[in-house]
Amino acid sequence: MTWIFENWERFWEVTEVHLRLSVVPVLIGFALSIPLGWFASRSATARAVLFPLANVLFTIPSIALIVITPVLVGVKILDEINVIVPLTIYTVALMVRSVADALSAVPGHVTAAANAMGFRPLRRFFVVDFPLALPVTIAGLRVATVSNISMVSVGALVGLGGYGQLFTEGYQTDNSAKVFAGLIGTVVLAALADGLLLLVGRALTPWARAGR
Amino acid sequence: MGGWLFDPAHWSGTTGIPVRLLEHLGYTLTTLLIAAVIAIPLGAFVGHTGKGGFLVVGLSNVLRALPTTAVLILVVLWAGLGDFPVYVALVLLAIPPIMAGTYAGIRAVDPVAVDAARGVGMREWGVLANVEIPNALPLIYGGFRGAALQVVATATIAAYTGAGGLGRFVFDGLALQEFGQMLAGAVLVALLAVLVDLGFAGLQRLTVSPGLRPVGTGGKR
Amino acid sequence: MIEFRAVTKRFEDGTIAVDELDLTVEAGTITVFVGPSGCGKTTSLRMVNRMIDPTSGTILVDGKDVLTVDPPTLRRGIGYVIQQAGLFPHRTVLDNVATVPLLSGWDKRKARTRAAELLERVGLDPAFGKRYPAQLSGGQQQRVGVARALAADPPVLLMDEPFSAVDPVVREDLQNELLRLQAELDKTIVFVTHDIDEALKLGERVAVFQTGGHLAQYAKPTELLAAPANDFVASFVGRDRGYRTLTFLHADVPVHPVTTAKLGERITVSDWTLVVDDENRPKGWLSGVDGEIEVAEKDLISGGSLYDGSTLRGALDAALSSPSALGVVIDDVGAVTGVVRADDVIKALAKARAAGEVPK
Amino acid sequence: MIEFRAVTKRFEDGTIAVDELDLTVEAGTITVFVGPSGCGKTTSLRMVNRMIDPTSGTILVDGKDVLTVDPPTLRRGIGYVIQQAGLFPHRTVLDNVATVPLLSGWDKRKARTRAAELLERVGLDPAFGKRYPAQLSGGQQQRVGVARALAADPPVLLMDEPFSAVDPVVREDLQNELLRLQAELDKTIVFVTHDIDEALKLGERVAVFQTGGHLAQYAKPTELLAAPANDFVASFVGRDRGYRTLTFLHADVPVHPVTTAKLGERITVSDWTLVVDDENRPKGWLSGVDGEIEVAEKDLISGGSLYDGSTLRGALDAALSSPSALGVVIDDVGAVTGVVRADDVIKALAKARAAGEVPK
Amino acid sequence: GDPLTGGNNNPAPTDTIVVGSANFPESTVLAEIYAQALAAKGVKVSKKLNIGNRELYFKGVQDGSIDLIPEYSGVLLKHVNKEAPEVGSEEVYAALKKALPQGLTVLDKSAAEDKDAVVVTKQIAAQYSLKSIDDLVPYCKELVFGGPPEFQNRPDGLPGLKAKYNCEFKEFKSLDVGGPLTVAGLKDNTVQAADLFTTDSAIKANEFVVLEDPKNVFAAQNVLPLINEKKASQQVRDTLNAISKKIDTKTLLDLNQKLASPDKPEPEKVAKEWLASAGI
Ligand SMILES: Nc1ncnc2c1ncn2[C@@H]1O[C@H](COP(=O)(O)OP(=O)(O)OP(=O)(O)O)[C@@H](O)[C@H]1O
Ligand SMILES: Nc1ncnc2c1ncn2[C@@H]1O[C@H](COP(=O)(O)OP(=O)(O)OP(=O)(O)O)[C@@H](O)[C@H]1O
Ligand SMILES: [Mg+2]
Ligand SMILES: [Mg+2]
Repeated sequence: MTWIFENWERFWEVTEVHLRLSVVPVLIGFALSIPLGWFASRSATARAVLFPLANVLFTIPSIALIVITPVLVGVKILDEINVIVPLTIYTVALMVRSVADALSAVPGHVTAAANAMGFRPLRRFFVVDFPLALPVTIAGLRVATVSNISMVSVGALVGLGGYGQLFTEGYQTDNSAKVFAGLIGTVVLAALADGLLLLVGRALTPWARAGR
Repeated sequence: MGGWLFDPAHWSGTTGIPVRLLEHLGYTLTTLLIAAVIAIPLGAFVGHTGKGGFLVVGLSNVLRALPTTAVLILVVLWAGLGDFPVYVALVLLAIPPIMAGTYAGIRAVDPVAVDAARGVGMREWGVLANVEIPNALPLIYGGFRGAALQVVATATIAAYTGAGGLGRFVFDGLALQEFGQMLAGAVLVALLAVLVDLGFAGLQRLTVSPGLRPVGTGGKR
Repeated sequence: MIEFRAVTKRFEDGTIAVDELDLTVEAGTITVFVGPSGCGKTTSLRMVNRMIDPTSGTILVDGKDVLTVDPPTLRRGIGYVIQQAGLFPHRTVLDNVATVPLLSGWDKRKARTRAAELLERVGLDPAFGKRYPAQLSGGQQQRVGVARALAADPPVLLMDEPFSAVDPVVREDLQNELLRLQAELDKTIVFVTHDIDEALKLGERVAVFQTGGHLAQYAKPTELLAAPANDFVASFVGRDRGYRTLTFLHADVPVHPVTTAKLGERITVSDWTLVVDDENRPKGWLSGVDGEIEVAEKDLISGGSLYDGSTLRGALDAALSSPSALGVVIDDVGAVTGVVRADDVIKALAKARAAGEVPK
Repeated sequence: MIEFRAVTKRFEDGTIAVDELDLTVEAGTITVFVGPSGCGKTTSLRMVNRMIDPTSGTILVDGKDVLTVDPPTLRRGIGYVIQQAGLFPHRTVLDNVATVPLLSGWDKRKARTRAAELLERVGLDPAFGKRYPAQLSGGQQQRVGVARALAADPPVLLMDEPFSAVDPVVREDLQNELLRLQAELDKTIVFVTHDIDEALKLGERVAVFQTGGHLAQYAKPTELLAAPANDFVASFVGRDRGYRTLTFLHADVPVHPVTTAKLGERITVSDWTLVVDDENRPKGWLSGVDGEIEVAEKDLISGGSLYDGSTLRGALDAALSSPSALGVVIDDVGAVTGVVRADDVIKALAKARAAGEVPK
Repeated sequence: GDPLTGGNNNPAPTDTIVVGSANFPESTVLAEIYAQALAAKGVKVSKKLNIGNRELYFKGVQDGSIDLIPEYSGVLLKHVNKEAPEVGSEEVYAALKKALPQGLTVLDKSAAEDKDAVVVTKQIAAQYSLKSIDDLVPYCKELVFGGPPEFQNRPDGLPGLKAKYNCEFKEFKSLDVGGPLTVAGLKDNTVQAADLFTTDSAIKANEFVVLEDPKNVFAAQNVLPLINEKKASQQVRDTLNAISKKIDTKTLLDLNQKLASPDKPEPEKVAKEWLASAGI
């Protein structure tokens, strides 16, 4: 803990990097997983393709993915994209299932009622299906965000890791205080992000607490 | 990658692919066993009593937030080299999904069935063992298989501290900038993950009551 | 008016849910589809607003083949009430009701005003508007469902077991309100139920479906009771057919005078005497005793339903349930006007039959 | 015998679910708890096997205070059937039924044999034993639920709305089976329902609960119908009280001879003639015509329920539903034995009343 | 093939110098020294420290992700030219200047040397009477060697040991770049010989024995700045050359010792103190 105060500037600097490296993939991944999840919730074939694919993507070790990315994307070796792309892939892999499950869990009688009232598909998605899928989706998003925040550190292996840098450095100099500082930073960041999403989720789903 | 992977030289010896595969599998299974022994009773207890649900969710979120590398490094710095730090890091990784799956599984058991279990005169242990856990099995397996995937993927970091497993190929490939080796390592990990998952899927099929299969595969209605 | 012309629905798995259905639902009436589970009621209903498209045959709504209309447009003109109400859990009650007007392009304020109005019309306090569906009881949810279907003032209303989720008491309320609403609104309503009592109560005409998607009989309730087309209908319409028939008869029954007395009076009772209060409302019976007595609460024999002059069924039940075998007849304010006798009811029935009021 | 003595249950949130309940359930009878939703029926029932413990008061089962018995032990001696059956989804039907015997330490083979036997007893093919609950229809599940509760042959059976999940036809079957079983087994059964018809049909005694956990009336069905204790009971017991009372009367009604004819015969009909088939089973009525005719299918007027000599209700309904006003009486094999008239039924009722068979 | 050569070689020219470092403390502190000295002279500096091994960061220098990084002459030469035969300090430096790809250059070398070296524990040294790698040769086949993964392939790694001494170890264990793992490996005898840096303070602290390298597998390793020519303005050159003048092997030892001291000072702070003490 004292390390954090004594090196506040450095700490803040890695915090910023860490935040950027975790938030950007979550946002992009989330945006991508909505159409994919929708697709999977509607078509058994899409499910049969997307879910195993997501599983396999998820099992590719993160460092391998981080190192391979520049090759595939063709950017500089130290570009942040090299962390952002793999983490986005993990986010999508995690979220596709959540979104698909959430959409499939919308009660059939509600969607039937919407159809019967004359909703067209796109409008129905935004007005009925997606809002109703929010609680489950946000639960998934919380897991994805927390996982991302914890995974960013792996980027330190290629010199891009936010708190991960503290781990490497602390390790090299046998300095557990520094490793611990990074650990605390990660957990606090994750807890804050999680709490924030929880609150946002609550604000967006007032009906969920309206039960008797 | 193909070249590296299919080079017979890489398939033998103490650092060959088969040895690394077995090491990796060893890490994975041991980790899962330890994690299950810790997480299932905890999740089941909290799920059964309905008390401390907040704790389970909070705890698993904190654990999920722990960067595995940091845990690994800290334990190495604290306890030295060897398999121990690897297991600590991996077990901490595996606990949240298993615990959350167990908890959710138990909570999701039809309350009417649980009520009936008490109603026929089962004691609390009996309710848990004879009704709640068997009915929660699909979700427990769900959490467990999720954990298995993650552990297989992450057991790679064992190599970070000089230990074995398929991560060796990934780290050595990275250090040497031998992408063939690294990719081969990654592919082997993914392959192993798929195999492990298939294995558990088979186990699930064998141990989960057919009565719990999604309606349509089992019978009419 | 809704016409089914040789409509058949065969699902992909080969199930024939509706088999060559020919049926015309008159405009401005309530038509009830009734039948056992799986007989194709829901399927028939949902083909009207194209939630399901028929395999063959034609469905006309006000003379227009529904297959020629784009489904969302068609549906906005047809109210649909689903079992379990099917409310949007994430929207307030008011917004639920305002859904269709908003979809049809009304402005928000107008849609909400309309919604509030409808809530009142279906018997809900407008204060409920701000709640979410989960905060309502089952019966209240059903009302919201009906309000929502009525919101765009569609001429046609499809109702699929709308009251099945509520308990019998609330259910009766909802039925009565539907009848009251219909008297005001004059919609063309198709109502699905598997409860024959509900069907007989609500339907001007009742279509009895038989398993396999066959229409077994399509007739007025009295006809169903009096002349079931086949054994299936007879058994489905159930026992007490004769007694139920009386529900639909309003023939006159002679009202006989009755000896009444008040509490505290000293009287000599030779036969059954009806004790009434100061407003002449019935309090109970005194049976014949020897000599003069003072009329006391404790000697009263209570019991017996009252007959308010509505149907023969009420008259017969009043007579049957009365300890004196005399059914007490009351007026609007509950004052005794006389008594009816069971055998008079039976004679009235015979007369109605002779006059052809009861079919065949 | 089950005794409630001043039993009150107040939940933690302050809800008083049961309020000073005093009631004795006689051994070997079916007692029904009936009342609107939320009136405390389930709570009362569940206090018997200690699924819920009372706040105050005592419950005795066969003279023993239940609070002195360890709950699981107590429950193994009391069969409990839950609404929606509450079967264990992961066990086969047979294993579901065998649960309690196994719990009580029977060996596996014996428990299964017993379970198979019980399946048959509740009217299920033993082949169902291998299925899982999800593979059964609602009615079949209910039967398994009953079988499971009977498995250890407990003297006491608690049944909480056991038939509420099935449609009316299946429901009637299940009710009849329960009555048949009870005739064989002679258990002490407490049965909860919110359906007054079910209560009147099954209960030797019926406890009507009022919202707030009050016992409004505890009486025999006929008493409830004839003399509801208050307005609440009267309205809950519902209309048709008089008619329903007839269900409980088996008094003799005179059977009159009737003119019969066979299809194809040439006859002169002056009055209503009953046309029968070769086995003397009724086919329809012919009404009076001029001159001689040949009896033809097309002239028959069908309709009318048949009276099998059971209750006055059946007799009256047969008469009321018959186009000829004559109720057809049949014997065991369905052959016509004569006709009954509505006014005879009414006379029979009066006689029964006079004889005190109908309370007050 | 090697996919990283496909990287983008056109860095957007800016006037900021990005200083990088390898992922071990000495490199980091040297990078800090460069960065702070430049910043003091008013040059715009940003830091990307602890990037990884040479295989990784060298690509970064090439693709313009970083502009400046402390390097070691011998290994850098071997990295750009596997076959380079030079071993002497001056020859290496001269060869290096020629061998570097276009756009990159090295500035003046310092006197400070930090070589890779084969290190054994005191016990092993005594047991086999080891003084130099030559003494080790008969036992290579019995011993496990530890070092960074890349040691297996580097010309100045296992291939060099084999070529020059004909020493092939029983097994190679991938550990870290002269870091705590390697030290721990030696201490608990998981490995009997290992690759450490000569300036590592752990050598003294654990009484490890550095084996002599008579055949010069490990070439001269003068610390020097590797820089993107475009960024090497005169001011930058002067500043860095001035630093190189002040750094010698003793300096490295001191710096490392400071970093390893129990209060674990930040490299940034250690660098600052050194700069102050050196009067730059
Ligand atoms: N999408 C479908 N695919 C295949 N068969 C179907 C489908 N929908 C309904 N069916 C079958 O068609 C028949 C009629 O179904 P329908 O829902 O119309 O019955 P219902 O009369 O409304 O019954 P209930 O009273 O149970 O609601 C049933 O046998 C049902 O199983
Ligand atoms: N655990 C509980 N905590 C608080 N209140 C409860 C609890 N269980 C039941 N109640 C309340 O006690 C009252 C009686 O409930 P009970 O379940 O006995 O009613 P019921 O007669 O069985 O109704 P239903 O016909 O709906 O099953 C209700 O108002 C109910 O809301
Ligand atoms: Mg239906
Ligand atoms: Mg209840």
